[in-house]
Amino acid sequence: MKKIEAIIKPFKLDDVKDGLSSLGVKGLTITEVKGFGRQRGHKEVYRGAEYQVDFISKIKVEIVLESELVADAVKVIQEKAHTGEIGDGKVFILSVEEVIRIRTGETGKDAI
Amino acid sequence: MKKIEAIIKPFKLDDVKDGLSSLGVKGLTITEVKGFGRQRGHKEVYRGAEYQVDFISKIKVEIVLESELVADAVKVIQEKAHTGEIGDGKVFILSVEEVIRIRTGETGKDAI
Amino acid sequence: MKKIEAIIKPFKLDDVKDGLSSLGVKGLTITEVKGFGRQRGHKEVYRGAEYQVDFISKIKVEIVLESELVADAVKVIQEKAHTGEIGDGKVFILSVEEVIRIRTGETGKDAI
Amino acid sequence: MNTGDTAFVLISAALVMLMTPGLALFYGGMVRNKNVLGTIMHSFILLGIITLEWVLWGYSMSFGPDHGGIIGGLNWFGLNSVGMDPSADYGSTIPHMAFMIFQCMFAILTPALITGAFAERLKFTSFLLFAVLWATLVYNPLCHWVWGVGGWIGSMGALDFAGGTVVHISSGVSALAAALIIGKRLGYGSTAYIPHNLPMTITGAALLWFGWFGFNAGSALACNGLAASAFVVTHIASAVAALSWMFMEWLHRGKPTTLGAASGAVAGLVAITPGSGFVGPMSAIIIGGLGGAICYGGVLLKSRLGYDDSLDVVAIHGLGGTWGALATGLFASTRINPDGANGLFFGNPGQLWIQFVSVIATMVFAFVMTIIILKLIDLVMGLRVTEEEEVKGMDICLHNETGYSY
Amino acid sequence: MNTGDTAFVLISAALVMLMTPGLALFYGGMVRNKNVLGTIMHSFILLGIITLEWVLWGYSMSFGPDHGGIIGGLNWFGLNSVGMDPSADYGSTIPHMAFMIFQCMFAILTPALITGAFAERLKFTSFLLFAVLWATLVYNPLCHWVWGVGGWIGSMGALDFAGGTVVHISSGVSALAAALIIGKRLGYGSTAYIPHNLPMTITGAALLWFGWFGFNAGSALACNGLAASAFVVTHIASAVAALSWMFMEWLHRGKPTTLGAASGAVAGLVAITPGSGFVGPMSAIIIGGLGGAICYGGVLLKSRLGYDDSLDVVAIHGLGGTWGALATGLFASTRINPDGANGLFFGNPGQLWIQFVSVIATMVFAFVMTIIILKLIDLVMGLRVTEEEEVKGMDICLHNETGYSY
Amino acid sequence: MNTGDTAFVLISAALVMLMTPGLALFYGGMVRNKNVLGTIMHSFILLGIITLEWVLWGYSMSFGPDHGGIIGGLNWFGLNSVGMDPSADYGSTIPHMAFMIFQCMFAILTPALITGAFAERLKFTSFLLFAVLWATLVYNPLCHWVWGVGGWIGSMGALDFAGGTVVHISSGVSALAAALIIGKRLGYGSTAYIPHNLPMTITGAALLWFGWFGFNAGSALACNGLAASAFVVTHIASAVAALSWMFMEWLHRGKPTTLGAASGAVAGLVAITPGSGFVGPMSAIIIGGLGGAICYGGVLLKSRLGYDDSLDVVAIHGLGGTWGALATGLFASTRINPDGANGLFFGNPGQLWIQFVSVIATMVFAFVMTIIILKLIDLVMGLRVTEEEEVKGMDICLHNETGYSY
Ligand SMILES: Nc1ncnc2c1ncn2[C@@H]1O[C@H](COP(=O)(O)OP(=O)(O)O)[C@@H](O)[C@H]1O
Ligand SMILES: Nc1ncnc2c1ncn2[C@@H]1O[C@H](COP(=O)(O)OP(=O)(O)O)[C@@H](O)[C@H]1O
Ligand SMILES: Nc1ncnc2c1ncn2[C@@H]1O[C@H](COP(=O)(O)OP(=O)(O)O)[C@@H](O)[C@H]1O
Repeated sequence: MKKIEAIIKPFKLDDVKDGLSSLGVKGLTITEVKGFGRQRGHKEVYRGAEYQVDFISKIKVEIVLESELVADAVKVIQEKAHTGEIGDGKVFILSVEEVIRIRTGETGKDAI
Repeated sequence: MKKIEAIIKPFKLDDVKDGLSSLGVKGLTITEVKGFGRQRGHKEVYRGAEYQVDFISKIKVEIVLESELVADAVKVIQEKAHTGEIGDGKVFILSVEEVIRIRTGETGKDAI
Repeated sequence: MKKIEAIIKPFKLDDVKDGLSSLGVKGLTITEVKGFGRQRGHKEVYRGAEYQVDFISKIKVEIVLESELVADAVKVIQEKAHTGEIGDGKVFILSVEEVIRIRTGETGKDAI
Repeated sequence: MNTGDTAFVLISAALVMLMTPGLALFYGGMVRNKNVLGTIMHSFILLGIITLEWVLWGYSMSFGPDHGGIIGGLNWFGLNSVGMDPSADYGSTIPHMAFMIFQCMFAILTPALITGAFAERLKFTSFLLFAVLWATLVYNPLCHWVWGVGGWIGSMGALDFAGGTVVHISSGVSALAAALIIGKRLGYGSTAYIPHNLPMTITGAALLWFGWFGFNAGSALACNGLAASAFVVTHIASAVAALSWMFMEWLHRGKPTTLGAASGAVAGLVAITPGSGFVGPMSAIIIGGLGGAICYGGVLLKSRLGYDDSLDVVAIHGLGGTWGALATGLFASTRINPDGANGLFFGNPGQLWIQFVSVIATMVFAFVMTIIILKLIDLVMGLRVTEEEEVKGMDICLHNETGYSY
Repeated sequence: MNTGDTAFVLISAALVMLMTPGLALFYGGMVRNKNVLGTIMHSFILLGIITLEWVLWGYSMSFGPDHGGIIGGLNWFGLNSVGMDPSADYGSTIPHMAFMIFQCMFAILTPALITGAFAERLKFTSFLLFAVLWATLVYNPLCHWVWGVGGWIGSMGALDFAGGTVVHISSGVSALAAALIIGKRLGYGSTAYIPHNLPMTITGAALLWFGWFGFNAGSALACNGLAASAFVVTHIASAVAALSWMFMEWLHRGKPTTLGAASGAVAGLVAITPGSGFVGPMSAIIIGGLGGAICYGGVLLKSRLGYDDSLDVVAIHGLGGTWGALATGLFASTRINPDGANGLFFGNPGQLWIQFVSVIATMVFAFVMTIIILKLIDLVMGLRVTEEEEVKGMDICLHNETGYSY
Repeated sequence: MNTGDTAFVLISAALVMLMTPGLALFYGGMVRNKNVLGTIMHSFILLGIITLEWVLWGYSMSFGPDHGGIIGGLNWFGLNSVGMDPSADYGSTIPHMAFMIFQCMFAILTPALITGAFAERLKFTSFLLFAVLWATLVYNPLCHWVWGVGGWIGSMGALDFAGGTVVHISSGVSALAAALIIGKRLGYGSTAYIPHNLPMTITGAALLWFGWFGFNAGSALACNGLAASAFVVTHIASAVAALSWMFMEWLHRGKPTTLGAASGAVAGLVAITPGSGFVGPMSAIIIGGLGGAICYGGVLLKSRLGYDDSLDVVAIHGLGGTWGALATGLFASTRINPDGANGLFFGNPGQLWIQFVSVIATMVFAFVMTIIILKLIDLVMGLRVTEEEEVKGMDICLHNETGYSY
């Protein structure tokens, strides 16, 4: 099993979620994060003083799924989160050793 | 060493934390996340317009610990976070290659 | 490729970020988390009732980078996040199987 | 008719109106995030419900022509014969309408105070029913007893300038009844119910303080020396009680808290309310100072006695109001208000007894009636939300809304 | 000159001033996090712009010596000859200055109401220009027509106590024009525009309610029975409309919402505004009750008709103001105000026709002028922010600020 | 005694009272999340402390029978002989009590203004001590000099209608002294101290603006043409200054900010305060317009000079008050207030000199005294929290509370 961690632009979340749902992804978890990357942050001005704010709001989407589905899921994310502009984000793939569903105690594939 | 990521219902956090403490877990980190899964979200109504909010507040608990402790920890989480109803959450287990304690520079088991 | 997850004190974030930038780290993602560990929480008092709040605000910094850079990055984090007092935090290292840049579709090293 | 008096009473009515949203914020900040709207709604919707009740029958029951000292008649139903001219009995220099609407704001605020006791767990439908019944069966009679021409407590000579019995004791003991009948919140004893937004609570306390000038000084129903005096002692008592609660908590728990200062200010306002038109500034210092300390003690008592009065209505309004009503029997002076009476410390021990009787009568009546009303509602439709709803929160479950969406 | 009347009008002016920041919160809570400051700023900066406009030429255009029933002259430019003595025409017992500043607050609030229609997408420079042009070319003439001595709508005998046409219909139809010209927000139809902070919105509604006492009762320009009556019906209509909207939504959507109660309260205040000095309490119950229901219906209509009036200015102020203006033609009674007229239900069907004409005239004028103004601005400098700015939000892009930094 | 005057002054007192919580929000929104309660508490608790101080000895020292033009006697200790009848000297148509409580609100607000200078780092105990000493040793004498019968600055003929010297210059220069003595916040120069909640700050500014009507117009101590005039110029100056600050920042930094507009509004209110009862509307436009610009400049100066006045008290109150006091010497006109004097532009250059002397005297006295008081406290108990406490924040460390718990 694999875990996909995708850092995306917040306003793309609905599209990504819908895309993954269509693919049959049953669950995912999102977190509000802040990113620092090629995309430059913005200036803020308070009483004449200028501050550079480097961190930009992003959403992290985490999906644990069977290895076979990873390629498709990544493709969907890439399509749905794409604007073509800097800051579109990244997808990271990690390996997951085990999954357990708390409610039922199921493990592995059944638990996803 | 392993990392346990458990997605649980927020009001179960105290029980889970206490359970893990009793087990001898020395540290953990929690994040407010939102989940999408079998558990349906809720409707919100603003000025006569109905919105389906799919994402439900959850807590992600992350614990890095020695491999031998994983089974027990998972058992505790499963017990303490259990309500038997949909949305109880998941436990994911990942492998961790190294741990370093910033204060002392200790690594591996000592750093946990 | 590896993923570094560092749990640090919030007010050390700027130092850590600058340190990593100097090292050539191009991107990172941060999350506001709460930690439970050796560092004791604080008391809160509301209308004469005392509550022990065990969870302390921390920042989780996540950086995906090439394996060769990990050692240096960890060193920088350790230096910059260090106060010498309890609660300085931890660094965890995990293995990442693949990285994709959403904007370009690049993968692997190029995508970081 | 006098334009200055009228202006003062109308603006005072506006100030008292603002106290209800002020209370909504005061309470709303103290509950958990998931219940902020439900809690605010309790106060806010009373602006709707009670206004209608008051205009239709409430004002008439409270101030209409007396029946045996017990209740006003329905002659003034729908504000019939409540007009733009002054009434002989209620503010002879202001339009009768002005007196009516000033009192309307009191009628709204009083049940709103109670809502702190059952925050975070009451069904909304049951709440609406409760509001109407309580206003009709508890507030209106009590109001008539104390302030209506011919009402038995007023006739007895009890002094209650701005509502120690009518507003605070009545809401405080009703809160106790409600806390007992409705029961504790889930997780009581183990969960920490930490206020989710203290700046909101302090803002609410500030609006209460501001509005209370209208509440107390406006109760002079004219803008004269007495109004000024009531204004002054109101401010003093609130100020001193804020200090006194803060120092008590500091001694007891090691730190001076902002919630403590805000709570103390409200406690002081409660304590001075009945005596505001009868006592002088130095008395106000004592009334406020002890008021803050007593109410702080009352809050501690709660956890001893084990009822779950979520936001401490019993301690602040019940106990604070009782202290204030009795203190009026101690500190009242005809030098401040010749139409009033002297208290114990000014040579008239009898007044304390009268105050005592008025307190007990109010307590017994409000407590018993509230229990009856709640039992009845429980029978008909139940009182509490389901456990699941309580866990998820009132906002989503009762109102399909969330307070904050960031 | 009368000190009580003056005190009442000056304090009323202060209350009306507070309505603009109240509106800022009411609106600010309803937009998304990223636009909270931009939305608040729309209202706040009007306190600056319109005050200057009003003092320089606006007051003179509105209330200065009449020219053909259409517009006031510039004789009072820069408050020339607007002094501390009463004016014969506008409040004979209060300083002319007091009348001027009371009216200034109305002139500020009215364009602020419109801003709800184009929240979350207008360029700030275009907004500033719009504000000045709209105040000068729409508000001032309208104000003169209705309230200026010699203005044709007032001379016709139309009744508008506190601004049903001048304030609410004018802002409501201008909002419609703006929504049509400026177009929908990005993601309209697919994105959920969920209010980011409802406690803020409810606080705003409470401040509006509070300030509205000054708005309506202060419009008596004296502190007498009529002021008290206007105060009372204002409160009643707001209360009943809060209930009525809440119950409508409850029936329609299954839950009573706090945003609904707050919106209803505002709808009721709008509906009673034109009639507040002419109708009695029972009429106020009907006006408020139907007002809440009608405005709720109007909100639903919006999604049918498909224009993006972000915060429902059309439904609440346009529709509510229209209902109120017509209702004045139904419920007005000379028993309440001998200087007014009777409405249809009090035997004078002609009044309804007069009201109808005043409504239509206001609508056509405001709608057409607003379209012209906006088209003009669009030509000169454009109206909307770029798509990128809209996605990122007004706060960062237009003001280089963020509302909250936790 | 006059009911209209009394109503106006009492309601004004209530409005001024609201300014202190308004300031708490204005300041509270500008600090970081972790210090919101500590900052709010600074203002809030002054409502407690100073009220007590004022009632006991402050009022007597300020307004009691004069001793050599320097200080009032303690004859009125504990409000002894401050009664319900008018005082001959202070408001001959209102109860003496009303004047006393109106002034009490000024005495509270003034030290609250200073707290912006040392936000986020002062020990709470040291703060309490500072408040009492500053009120007693700085505010009361200054207040006597300017407003007390026989006070030397007032006798000299200096014009200060509502507190340019007493309130704003005194708090502004004391803020400078405090910033210098207490030192910079940790991380000064590298950390970005970004306001954590700007809607809160704007709400605070709005409440300040609202309350300021009471502050300035109420200072007429009667409700007449002068009160109306003071009300009008207050509003104008604030409006214009909001625009002027906003445009200055726009030019300088490229964007118009909401914090700028709010800050400008406050700057304008400060600037008009001393002249509010002496100048006309056109002068108010100039005073406000330059006021906004000057204070904006002052804020920039701060970073040049390198002291850490956290929330810009020096720039806004110190500089703004100075400009206002001098501007009164330029624009005052006996056509507005026959009891005043003409300024330079109305043919009386001497007045500017008198104003200048009053400014310098206030500055020197307040600055020196504040330094002495702070040095003393530093010696006895220290001034600053520990570094660890500063990092963790005031809320947790000093008050054991957190502002928000989501
Ligand atoms: N190496 C990395 N490790 C962790 N997060 C990263 C890394 N690189 C980028 N990110 C995340 O992805 C976001 C987008 O990256 P950025 O460099 O701005 O643009 P692009 O997506 O076009 O490469 C960043 O804001 C950050 O949150
Ligand atoms: N495949 C998954 N990947 C990531 N998170 C998941 C996944 N499946 C479930 N979750 C998380 O677990 C939560 C609970 O899952 P859900 O399907 O609602 O019920 P259950 O726990 O009974 O299976 C979700 O809200 C989501 O946060
Ligand atoms: N085993 C662990 N798993 C996950 N997070 C941990 C673990 N141990 C510590 N942490 C995180 O690191 C933070 C600091 O740890 P703590 O024990 O307080 O001090 P120290 O850093 O000195 O060891 C904790 O607040 C927690 O967020």
